[in-house]
Amino acid sequence: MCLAIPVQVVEFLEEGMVRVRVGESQTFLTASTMLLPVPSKIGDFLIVHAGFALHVLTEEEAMSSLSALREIADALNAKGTLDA
Amino acid sequence: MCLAIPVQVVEFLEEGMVRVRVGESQTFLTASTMLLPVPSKIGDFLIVHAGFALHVLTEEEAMSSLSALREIADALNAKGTLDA
Amino acid sequence: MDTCLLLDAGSGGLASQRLTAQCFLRHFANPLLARLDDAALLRDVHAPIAVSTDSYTVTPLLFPGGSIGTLAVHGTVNDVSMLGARPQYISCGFILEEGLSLELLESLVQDMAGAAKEAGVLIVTGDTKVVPRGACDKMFINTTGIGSIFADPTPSGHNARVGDAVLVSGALGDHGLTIMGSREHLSFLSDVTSDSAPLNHMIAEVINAAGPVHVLRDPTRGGLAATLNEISEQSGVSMLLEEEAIPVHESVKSGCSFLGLDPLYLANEGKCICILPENRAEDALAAMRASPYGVEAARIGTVVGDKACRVTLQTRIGGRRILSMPEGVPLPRIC
Amino acid sequence: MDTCLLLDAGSGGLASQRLTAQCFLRHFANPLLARLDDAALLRDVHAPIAVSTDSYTVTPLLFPGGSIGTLAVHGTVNDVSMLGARPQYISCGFILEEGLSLELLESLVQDMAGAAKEAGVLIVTGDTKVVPRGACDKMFINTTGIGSIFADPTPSGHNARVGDAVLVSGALGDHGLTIMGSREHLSFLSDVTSDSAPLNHMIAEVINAAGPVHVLRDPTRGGLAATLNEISEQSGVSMLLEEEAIPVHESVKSGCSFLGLDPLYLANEGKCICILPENRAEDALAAMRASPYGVEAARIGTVVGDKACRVTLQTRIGGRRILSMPEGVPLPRIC
Amino acid sequence: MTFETALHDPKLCRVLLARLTRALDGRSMRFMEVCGTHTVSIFQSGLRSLLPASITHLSGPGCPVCVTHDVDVAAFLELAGREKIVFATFGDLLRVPGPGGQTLKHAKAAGAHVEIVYSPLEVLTLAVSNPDNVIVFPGIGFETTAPAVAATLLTARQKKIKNFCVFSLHKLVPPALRTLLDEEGDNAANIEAFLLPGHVSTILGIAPYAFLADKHRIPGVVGGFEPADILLALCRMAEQLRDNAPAVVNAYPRAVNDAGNPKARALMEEVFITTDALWRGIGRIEQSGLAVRPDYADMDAAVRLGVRLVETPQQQPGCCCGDVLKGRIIPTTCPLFGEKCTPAVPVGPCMVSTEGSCAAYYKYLEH
Amino acid sequence: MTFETALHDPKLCRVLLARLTRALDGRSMRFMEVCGTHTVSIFQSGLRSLLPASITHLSGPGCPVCVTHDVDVAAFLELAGREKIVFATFGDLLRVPGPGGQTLKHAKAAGAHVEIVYSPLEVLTLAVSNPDNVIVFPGIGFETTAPAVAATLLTARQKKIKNFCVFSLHKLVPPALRTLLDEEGDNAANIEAFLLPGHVSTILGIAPYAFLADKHRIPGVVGGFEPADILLALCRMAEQLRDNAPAVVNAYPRAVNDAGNPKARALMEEVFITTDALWRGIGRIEQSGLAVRPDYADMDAAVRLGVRLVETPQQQPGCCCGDVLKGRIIPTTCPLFGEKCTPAVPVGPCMVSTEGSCAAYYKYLEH
Ligand code: SF4
Ligand code: SF4
Ligand SMILES: [Mg+2]
Ligand SMILES: [Mg+2]
Ligand SMILES: [Mg+2]
Ligand SMILES: [Mg+2]
Ligand SMILES: [Mg+2]
Ligand SMILES: [Mg+2]
Ligand SMILES: [Mg+2]
Ligand SMILES: [Mg+2]
Ligand SMILES: [Mg+2]
Ligand SMILES: [Mg+2]
Repeated sequence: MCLAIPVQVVEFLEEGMVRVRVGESQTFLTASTMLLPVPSKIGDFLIVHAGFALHVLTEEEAMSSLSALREIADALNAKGTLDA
Repeated sequence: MCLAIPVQVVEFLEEGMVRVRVGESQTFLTASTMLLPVPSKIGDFLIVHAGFALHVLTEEEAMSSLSALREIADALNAKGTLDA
Repeated sequence: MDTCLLLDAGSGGLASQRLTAQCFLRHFANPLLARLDDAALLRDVHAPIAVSTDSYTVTPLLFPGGSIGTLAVHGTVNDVSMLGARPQYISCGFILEEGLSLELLESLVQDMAGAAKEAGVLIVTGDTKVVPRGACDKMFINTTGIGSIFADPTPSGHNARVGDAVLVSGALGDHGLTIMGSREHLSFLSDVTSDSAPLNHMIAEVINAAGPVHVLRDPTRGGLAATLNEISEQSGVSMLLEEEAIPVHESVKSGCSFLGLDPLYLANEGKCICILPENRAEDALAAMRASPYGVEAARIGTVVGDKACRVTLQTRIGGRRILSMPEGVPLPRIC
Repeated sequence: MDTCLLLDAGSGGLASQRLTAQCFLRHFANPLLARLDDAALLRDVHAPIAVSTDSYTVTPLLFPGGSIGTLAVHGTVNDVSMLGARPQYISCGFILEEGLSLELLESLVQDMAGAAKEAGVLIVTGDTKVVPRGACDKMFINTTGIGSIFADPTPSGHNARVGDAVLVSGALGDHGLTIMGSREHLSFLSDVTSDSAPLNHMIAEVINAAGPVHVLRDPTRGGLAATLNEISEQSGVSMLLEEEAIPVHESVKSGCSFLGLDPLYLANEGKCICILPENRAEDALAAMRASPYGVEAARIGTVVGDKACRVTLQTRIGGRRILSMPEGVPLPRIC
Repeated sequence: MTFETALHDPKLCRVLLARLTRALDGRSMRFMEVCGTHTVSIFQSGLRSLLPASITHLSGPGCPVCVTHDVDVAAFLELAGREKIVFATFGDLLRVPGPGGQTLKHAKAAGAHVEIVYSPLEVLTLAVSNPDNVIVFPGIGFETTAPAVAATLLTARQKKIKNFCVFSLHKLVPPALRTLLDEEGDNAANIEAFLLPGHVSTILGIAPYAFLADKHRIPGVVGGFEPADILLALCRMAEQLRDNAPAVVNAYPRAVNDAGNPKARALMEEVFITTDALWRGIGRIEQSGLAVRPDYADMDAAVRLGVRLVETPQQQPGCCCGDVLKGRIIPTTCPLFGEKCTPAVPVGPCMVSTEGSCAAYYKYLEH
Repeated sequence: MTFETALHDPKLCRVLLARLTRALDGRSMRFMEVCGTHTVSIFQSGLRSLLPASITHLSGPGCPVCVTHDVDVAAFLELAGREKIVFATFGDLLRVPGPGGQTLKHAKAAGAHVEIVYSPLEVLTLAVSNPDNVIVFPGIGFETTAPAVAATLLTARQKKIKNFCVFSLHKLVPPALRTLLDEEGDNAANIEAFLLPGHVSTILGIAPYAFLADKHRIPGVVGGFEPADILLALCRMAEQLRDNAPAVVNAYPRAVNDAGNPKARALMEEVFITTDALWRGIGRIEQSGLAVRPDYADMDAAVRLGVRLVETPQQQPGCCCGDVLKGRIIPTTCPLFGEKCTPAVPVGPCMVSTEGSCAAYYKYLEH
């Protein structure tokens, strides 16, 4: 099973490990960045599977993808219809 | 601590072991005869320590030592005094 | 004084007496226990009574929010309470491993004493066995609780009725996730703490406020899912739950997403399910919320008449699915 | 069906339900247990009541004369009886090791059911934990017993009085020596069998025949020596025993001589000490001897006024020595 | 607001459902997902109950546990039962029955030393703390997991950890898709669209699926795992079908680059080599598995511990797992479903894994 | 009638007591036994309470556990705590405190693998069933036990059992008797007669004690272990003293030949060689112990496992074990007896062994 929620880098640990935060919770995991094609920085969001980060997206990318979702949902409210 | 009650040989087992009976009970031990200076036979009484027979006395020897004891005790009854 | 437990402490001889005096009698101090007869003599237990037993084998012995000691008192106090009884007395059987740290033992006994004090129960009789190293994993505790039943009619898993409201006294999964997270090798840090708590006072207030309830049950092993399925079976009813209404802490959600677990299948040790006529649900909720252990109490569903004895979940996105009975222990899924 | 126990059987899920239904409910069959609520509801238990708990960790699980199953019922039935109570109900907590043979488990549960039936007690509530392989040695059982007290005044270890007769209901050391002899590597064969037995009916007859007694206690761990020393301490009296009068089977004597043990320090599981006014001793002995479990009952001594709280033995050759409290577990001496 | 909240937002889902309905425009759609996480999400979130009746949802060979072949299960049960072996595995594998219904749970109960891990990296910790044992990790999983296992092998070599090895049973998604479509004639299961796996695609990118559209004219949409993600992917499929413009597209850009993760692929290729593999219910698929390269034979359990693969008895009569995995039937059509085959006594692997489609039907749907 | 019944017969004992009283004829007698089984029997049977007041009963260095030196206890505690060692011992040894009060019970609780055996032969069974461990048997005991251990070593060699060895701490009775009498001047404890050990004599016969009468003019009587046996031996002592005819005699012919057991001695000599030994409370006694001969070094734990003997701290202040063991004081004279020194928290070894004289005083007598 895949951890679908992107997790956020909060700290660099030794040997290429990072500490990440899950969602808005106080749950923290460690993950290896050994498989990441580009370096990550604090605040980046990672896709983690079985202890390894597989993908990185910057905080801005993450936020913009979130607001895209938000906009679709809000369209409903704004237009009052089910069109999207 | 030493098993002070002589035990009686009831059965020969393999590798120089014998089965012995403790007193008049239905308790049976196994003991090695490896240290015995003379062979033992069924009915013999053995002194056993830590699984090894150290001494053997024939049934007759055992019985006569028992009756010697008995005689001393009976002297009390016979004579009605404490002399022995 | 020795620092670790020897087999002699379970011999029935002087070494046993010393452990009893220096540890158990000292911390559980009460005159009924101090008699040290073969059995405790109890004068103020009145029929009908509720009796419940549980053994506690939790690993690790200490975890955020509690210990095997608090659990051993809370679990049994709660089970007795679920029959609408006032838990009064507890027996306590220790199975201890040779070599156990006596300091650890004493601290766990203190935990038990503290939990018993808060719950208002006395530990009146006990037993201690010491088994050879390797014959048990540090320590197990069995407690059996007794109390006079005050609720009339007595709540039972057999009594859920169509139309009843289904309440839960707080957020689910905290204990189960805490224990998983406390296992050594997990590279997983969380602020989740066990919800281990005595519910007897809260239950008394609920019955006081809302009158006799149909069902009380603590969703321990197997979690909410197992407990509600059990009740559905026993009562011959079905239930419809509102996923959105079921309280689950953010950290439990995130921990579960990482481990591939479902919070509704995780054990709780300080929560109860209360099923009662709809018109008394608000009174019961208010009574729960007035207790420190029921602040997050919520109505999570309704008993419905479907004879299939099914628990159905209305999901957050508005769909429906079955909340089924688990088969065995929850296993994380990864691959 | 699986042949060995999986961890799932302790999950609270379907696997747990199957074990409960197919094994426990089937053999313990009674309507109180079948409710499967958090606690058992008991209507006919009346104050004052006696409650006693014990955990059973005996190795091996099966031994000549009994099993952990018979012991778990007899031990608790007896402890409750020692307060002059009628044991009525028993709770039962199993701690089982992953991998345990289900056939063995079922046979031990049948032993419990048989023992409960003979004693006339119902097993009304229970709990099952399954721990990972290696976390316990096959199985442990905790039972807690409850019964209404009928003796008034209630017997207690604190009630021995100067001049009282000290009785024992039969020969000593059988259980302890049986267990030692059942350990694998002992090259030792014997006809000793455990004395595991329910004493409740016999105790009721004794009280019926002799009136309320001062002390009843079962000399389990620590044997006669520990039990009488405990009573002497609790009652502030001393005792003088007649070694010749203390019943010990020939096989126990001979096994003890081989192992360097003293039968008076070995555990019993079907014997009781009874201390009562001298003038009622014969009635009590007659009542004991009328029971299949008291045929070898004997008067073994007298309570005396020495404030030192000492148990003194008049030996077979007419000498005297102290029968002291043991320190720890009996260890064989050889060298 | 978190991703989790946003992607479960009922309003958002309603918007997407409306878009889906519109795109379908009265037509039906038969889609298959090939990722167990998709399977679970669709059932657990209740999304399945909300899908238009004209949508047929099929779960393909997307649960790596379900597709592990009897022969391989028998082999690792034998390994786990050996002395001085610690078998360290993801929890998923414990319930998978091999021949005769035996599982790792049974092996464990019978004395095998089995440890559950959450990451292959933990296995290295176990190796260090159990120097007298050899730690065997079963490499079960698709392209998502294989790079992680490869990285672990490389780390073990770098740290000179000698008592660790992998029994590689990794499988590859694209060859399975090819087989589904090409076997016994073109697309016997009549699949009209594929919901492509999210995190497998994080590694692979979208190019390896191009044949779906190019050769078979079937839409393939990479989707995320939350209900809104899945709905969005379904919309894209329906729209392609509506427009008769099948394509392979990425509807999960927050986790998937179209080019995938080249570094992860490189490490995977450093350690593993493709090989034929046995898929439960499907059989042998050429070049659909990963074996440890000879350079790393010291960490290859198959070589180091001499694993023997032994022919296993025929699948139990009546078991339709193959047809379920290939999308030809839905689980409830199997005559054993819910009667002789339940999660308590599973006959086939689809009933045992939490991600198996029979288990999902049994667990989440009324039956 | 059994020996057991006969030898506990109150009438027989009364007869013998009368004979003893007559032989004493108003004189006092100070005797020492040097066998722990005698010690226990005298207390446990109540015989002690029946002895004429003019008899002073001293327990000498006759409990092999009590005389085991701190240095040796420290050494075997260290051995037992090692990995891959199974320490198989008679139960007696578990309570013996080494430096700091640590015992095998503590070592066991801390993880040492300690097994209790009843016969050294069982140790061989343990060795076979624990092939990955080395089984260490502490050879504690006098001439009664040493032949049994020797026979076990010979059996192990014959059966090619390789993972078994003995840490030999065996001690010899005659050298200890010499030391008691010769140390710090002649017979400082003023011992008037010796009750000689029963089963040690079964092996040795009576010749090795001849010096008692020849050199020191002290009666020595080999006695059995039942109350009547002991009374008979006391009669023989008192009669010798009365007749001023000290001799070494055998009052236990049913178990002891005057010539002893030559076969047992031969096996003992095949395996062991006499050496100096440390006796607790007494110190070094020349040629009073048995070491494994170099021919059997593979089964000598001291050689094979590299046992290091380390100086231990001074005995606890106030402890009078030495004086007790030498018969100079009785236990209750020790200032620690019953206060700071009890079986629960023993200061000296005489309080800890079931055969220790302080323990016997504490356990069986009013205090
Ligand atoms: S129901 Fe069972 S047998 Fe049938 S396809 Fe599913 S797993 Fe296979
Ligand atoms: S009482 Fe204790 S300290 Fe004193 S001599 Fe005896 S054992 Fe040694
Ligand atoms: Mg009792
Ligand atoms: Mg309970
Ligand atoms: Mg409970
Ligand atoms: Mg008890
Ligand atoms: Mg409960
Ligand atoms: Mg009890
Ligand atoms: Mg008891
Ligand atoms: Mg329970
Ligand atoms: Mg193994
Ligand atoms: Mg060791």
